[in-house]
Amino acid sequence: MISKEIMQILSVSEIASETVEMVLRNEYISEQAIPGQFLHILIDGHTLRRPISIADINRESKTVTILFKIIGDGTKTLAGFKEGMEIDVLGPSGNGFLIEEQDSVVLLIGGGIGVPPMYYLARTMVKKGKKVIAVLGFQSKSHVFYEEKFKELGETIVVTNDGSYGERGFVTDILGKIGSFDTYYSCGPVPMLRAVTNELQGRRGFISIEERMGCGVGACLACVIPATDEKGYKKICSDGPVFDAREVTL
Amino acid sequence: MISKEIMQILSVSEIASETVEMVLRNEYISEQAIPGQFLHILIDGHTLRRPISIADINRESKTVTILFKIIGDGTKTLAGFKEGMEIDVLGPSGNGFLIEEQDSVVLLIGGGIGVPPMYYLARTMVKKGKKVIAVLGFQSKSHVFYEEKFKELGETIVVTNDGSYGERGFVTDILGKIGSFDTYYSCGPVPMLRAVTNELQGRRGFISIEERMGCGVGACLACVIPATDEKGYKKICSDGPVFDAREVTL
Amino acid sequence: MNKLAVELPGLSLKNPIMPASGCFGFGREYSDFYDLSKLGAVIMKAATGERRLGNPTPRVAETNSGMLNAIGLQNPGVEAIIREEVPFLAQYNTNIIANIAGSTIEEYEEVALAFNDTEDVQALELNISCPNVKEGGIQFGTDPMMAARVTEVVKKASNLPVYVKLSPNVSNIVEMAQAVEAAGADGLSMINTLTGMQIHLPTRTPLLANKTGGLSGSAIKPIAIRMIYEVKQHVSIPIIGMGGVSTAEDVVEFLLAGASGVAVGTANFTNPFVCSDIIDELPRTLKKYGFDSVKEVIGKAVTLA
Amino acid sequence: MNKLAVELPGLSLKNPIMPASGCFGFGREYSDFYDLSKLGAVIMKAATGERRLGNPTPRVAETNSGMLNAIGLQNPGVEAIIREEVPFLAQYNTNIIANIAGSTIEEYEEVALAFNDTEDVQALELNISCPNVKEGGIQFGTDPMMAARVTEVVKKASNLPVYVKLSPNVSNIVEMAQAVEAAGADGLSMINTLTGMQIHLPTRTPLLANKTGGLSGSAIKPIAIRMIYEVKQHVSIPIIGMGGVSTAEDVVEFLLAGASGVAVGTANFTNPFVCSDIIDELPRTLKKYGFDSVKEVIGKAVTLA
Ligand SMILES: Cc1cc2nc3c(=O)[nH]c(=O)nc-3n(C[C@H](O)[C@H](O)[C@H](O)COP(=O)(O)OP(=O)(O)OC[C@H]3O[C@@H](n4cnc5c(N)ncnc54)[C@H](O)[C@@H]3O)c2cc1C
Ligand SMILES: Cc1cc2nc3c(=O)[nH]c(=O)nc-3n(C[C@H](O)[C@H](O)[C@H](O)COP(=O)(O)OP(=O)(O)OC[C@H]3O[C@@H](n4cnc5c(N)ncnc54)[C@H](O)[C@@H]3O)c2cc1C
Ligand SMILES: Cc1cc2nc3c(=O)[nH]c(=O)nc-3n(C[C@H](O)[C@H](O)[C@H](O)COP(=O)(O)O)c2cc1C
Ligand SMILES: Cc1cc2nc3c(=O)[nH]c(=O)nc-3n(C[C@H](O)[C@H](O)[C@H](O)COP(=O)(O)O)c2cc1C
Ligand code: FES
Ligand code: FES
Repeated sequence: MISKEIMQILSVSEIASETVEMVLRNEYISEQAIPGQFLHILIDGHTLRRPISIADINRESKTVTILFKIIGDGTKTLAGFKEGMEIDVLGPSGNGFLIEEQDSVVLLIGGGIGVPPMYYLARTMVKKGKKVIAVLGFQSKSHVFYEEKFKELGETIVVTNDGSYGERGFVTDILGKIGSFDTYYSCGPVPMLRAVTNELQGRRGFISIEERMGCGVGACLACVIPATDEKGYKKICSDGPVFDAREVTL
Repeated sequence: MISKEIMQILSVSEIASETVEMVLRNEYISEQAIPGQFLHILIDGHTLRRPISIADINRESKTVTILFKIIGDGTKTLAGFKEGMEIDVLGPSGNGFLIEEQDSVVLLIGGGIGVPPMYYLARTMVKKGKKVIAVLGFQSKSHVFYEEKFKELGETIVVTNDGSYGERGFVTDILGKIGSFDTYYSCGPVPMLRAVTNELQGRRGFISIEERMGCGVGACLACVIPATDEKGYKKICSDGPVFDAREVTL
Repeated sequence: MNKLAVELPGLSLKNPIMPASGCFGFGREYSDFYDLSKLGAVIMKAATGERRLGNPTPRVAETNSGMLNAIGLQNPGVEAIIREEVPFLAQYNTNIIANIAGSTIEEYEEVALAFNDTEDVQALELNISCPNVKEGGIQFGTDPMMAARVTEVVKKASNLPVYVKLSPNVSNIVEMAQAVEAAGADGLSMINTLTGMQIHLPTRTPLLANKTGGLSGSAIKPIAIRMIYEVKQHVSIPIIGMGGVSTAEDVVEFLLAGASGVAVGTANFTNPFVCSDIIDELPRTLKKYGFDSVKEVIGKAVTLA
Repeated sequence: MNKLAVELPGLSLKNPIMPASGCFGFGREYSDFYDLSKLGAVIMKAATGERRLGNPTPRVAETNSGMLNAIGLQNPGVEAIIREEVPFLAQYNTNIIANIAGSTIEEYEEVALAFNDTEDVQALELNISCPNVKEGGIQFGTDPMMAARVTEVVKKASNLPVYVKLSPNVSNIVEMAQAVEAAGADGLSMINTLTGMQIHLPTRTPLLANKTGGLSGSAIKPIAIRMIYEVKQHVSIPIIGMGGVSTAEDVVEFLLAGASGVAVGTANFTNPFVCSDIIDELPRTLKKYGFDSVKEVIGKAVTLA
């Protein structure tokens, strides 16, 4: 269940161009969170909280890792926070990825700042004995992060839009070259998700979607997405952010 | 001339109930400021700057001391600032006290948070060889500050409204008992200044007045006070905050 | 004696605090954070005749000390609300206020009638001011004749007290208030959001899909206070005040300006416990400013015009 | 070619940035901070027929992301301004816009006429919207007929282009804009402040001596952007935009919404260098969002209604 928690900042480091890794300590979140869930972070002076995915969890050290890109005022302020400071979060929020017990190979496709939730998912998959293939897309070489960490977990293909590192192009350009897999999981900007779900139409897949949020808990209806069910919509913050690729309309 | 300066915070300490002493370092301000002038301090997240009097200057160490009471959000935030941080100020602002070269005894009357500018004035007077008599009014014992420092400079009488320390009552209650003096100087809340100027009517005196400010530089006309001259008003931020007790109408 | 209690038409409030319409859904989500029985009342998300899916996204944008929203009255329709949401809220020991909206006077009437059959709703908040509905909402809210007309119809249809929720996007708020008072309103609710816009620089277009949205949050508090103060001088029906409330001090400010109840909207997003925190803090804050009870604060700052 | 240049009726602006009326006095104080020749123009504090001493203090209050002011049009009177202030500003290589106000149409006319005799003023900004003058200002600003009438009179009296400064405290800003356009306005200036109030809890009364004041600062930016965007769709005269501008990005947002010039008010109090800083920053900001010049940004976000 979502709780309002105070998290201690253990470290803040810029691990790629405008991309910050922050390690936070909090017992409740570290015990509860599953891959695909996010934290809804209060940043002083801002009316709305910022949703940031959980990129990793360590239950022993009770730590939670987040990775975020500096986009606007909120993430800029957050990036300036120092070790020892505390942040107020709601979490763990959202539903998280469904892991199909019978799967043996999974394909993870992350784009830019959609890569972080894929890491915790990859670690969890490997722990469950599944083979992971990761396709990670970035703008350019300076934006690449976590490549080594993914490589430790399985086959990892890095794609950059400008070809400055790894393969050139979009993640979808190389999906054809991927071997067989049971289920795919994807997180990234909506145009990428649209391309991915198109490319992999008919395959079982789960996608994590971003939208601007108000409450982050399912009360305000800011973050809806059209759905194919009777209600006609889903709330990204509480029904998602992860959806079966077939149940929502991008 | 007023300049926009960055000042380093050297120390922050609570020296009396809700009263904070802050020592700041800045060469320009420490060289330029005279008693009675103030700093117009920017506090992040606030549209309007906060005017705070200069309580002391040390030209050798290039430091400026301010003393302020925690009143609302702005002063509360300022009180939370730590050694090593920097603040953006406009200063030195305002006109400062006129010191009459021929005077030999001056009476300084400070009330509450009107005490700070009296200290730098007292130090300057003593340096110029004048005798200083200080009457300092506070709400109660826990609010008293700088008594010892004033005592080092001259006769000092502390008055508390509730009689919990020193004399009981208002500063005006004991003005009758003061020996002869040439000029008086006063700073404090408007009702106190009104009482003081009434009590000392006809005497040469200078008073420092508070008003809510917009620009702090004389441009917006937020801080006017009716005056007896042809223009009909004075701007506290730039014509003041110090006025000849006879030229303004309280 | 409960020092926080207030009596309003149809509402015996244990305290003046209630979440504002649209900022608390139907309470379910916030019931995970604290016991809703603590609240003076809950104002539900707007109900319309039929289900509405609202506007395309993005529907919210952040602004300095506030936010814009263009949800577009998304709701499951009045029947579903009465069937599925009211019973949930009725479990709690609080008052339920139904916010009703429509595109036509007939729709308002239909929604008002539907609430007559439920025993668990204590009052209606008549939303004539939602800026995000194109078909009619905005005209009702800025034209005193139209506002009076819809108030009359709803009053006639309903067996519940009706609080008319005023739009701040008007030249003369007193005229609007007087028009709906004359038309039979039992109370006023003010203010709704101010129409605003944010332009997204990278795409060079309005950020919200709906282009404009309603500005809420502490940015608008001075406007809310001014309007309540002005209206309080000219009407005798009670006012539920709102617009940027996030602390117990804000609540005292609204009460002083003339509000008898205080709704909290946007601040729930910043802090889901805000209503609960304010209720805990209010007795101390009243005392700090020399008051013994909420009742004695109401309208204290207002001098008759 | 100067990429920041804009041409407006009567004004050849080297850049679109100008301090807003009332927030920069007559420039003297800020000339200590930087060279005023850097500015596109300076809009002077309001001029009235006779000297005015304005409202009692306190005249300002801080609000979240903004402030309230009730200066009350204090100024030395139009003759003294022409004699003592205009010559000072005329030393600088910038444009001078005179903001004119009055309690009666005759006073507006008198002030407008007085500026005909000075060569150093390039345009008038007709302030029909100051919420702090009881005698008439507010009615002029919220009634399209009155606004048109005063615009006509001033246009007839003056040999200068007239920019009518609109009040945001209206139900229908487009109607106001169209009324003054039809009456001959050469341009619009928008927005003035929104009427607000703050109550001082310890004294239980409105903090400002005048009770209400005008809300300015970044809190109102979304309202300004919305109004400019709406008006731009319906008028063909240029707009000088203002309301909460404090960064070069804000300037681009106002230009996209349809402003051709941008005034900066309250932000001068926070940072006396703000206009100068924005002018330095603007070329980089234009480039960041893919623009080559100010001119091409104007109205880019606006789709015709
Ligand atoms: C479920 C979810 C998980 C996310 N996980 C991550 C992550 O792990 N790492 C990461 O870098 N980013 C993540 N994002 C995006 C992140 O929330 C935005 O980049 C961030 O809110 C931008 O805030 P800002 O103040 O810097 O930007 P501004 O543009 O100044 O923000 C203004 C407003 O827009 C919202 N906003 C802006 N961009 C986005 C966006 N892409 N999605 C949602 N809201 C947005 C902000 O929250 C804020 O309310 C996630 C978004 C969602 C919805
Ligand atoms: C020339 C001058 C010198 C001053 N010197 C000192 C000093 O040395 N030490 C000290 O403690 N205080 C001093 N003050 C008062 C000090 O400026 C206020 O206490 C302070 O601004 C309160 O800010 P706040 O955010 O805590 O209070 P809030 O009440 O939250 O402030 C809200 C707004 O009101 C203004 N305001 C509130 N009280 C005052 C006041 N008494 N005078 C002017 N503006 C006010 C604030 O500046 C701000 O704009 C001085 C005031 C003036 C005019
Ligand atoms: C996301 C959101 C949705 C809203 N939905 C409604 C609504 O359905 N009906 C209504 O009358 N007001 C609605 N409002 C307006 C609020 O009830 C309230 O009047 C306004 O937000 C001002 O209060 P605040 O500043 O505390 O948010 C909504 C506001 C927000 C922010
Ligand atoms: C202290 C102050 C004084 C003002 N005086 C005037 C004035 O004399 N004439 C006028 O047309 N507008 C006046 N205004 C309004 C501003 O010119 C501007 O329209 C408004 O403040 C919005 O811009 P901002 O948010 O950048 O301040 C004044 C505003 C402030 C804050
Ligand atoms: S953000 Fe409020 S419902 Fe999702
Ligand atoms: S504060 Fe602006 S003139 Fe004094």
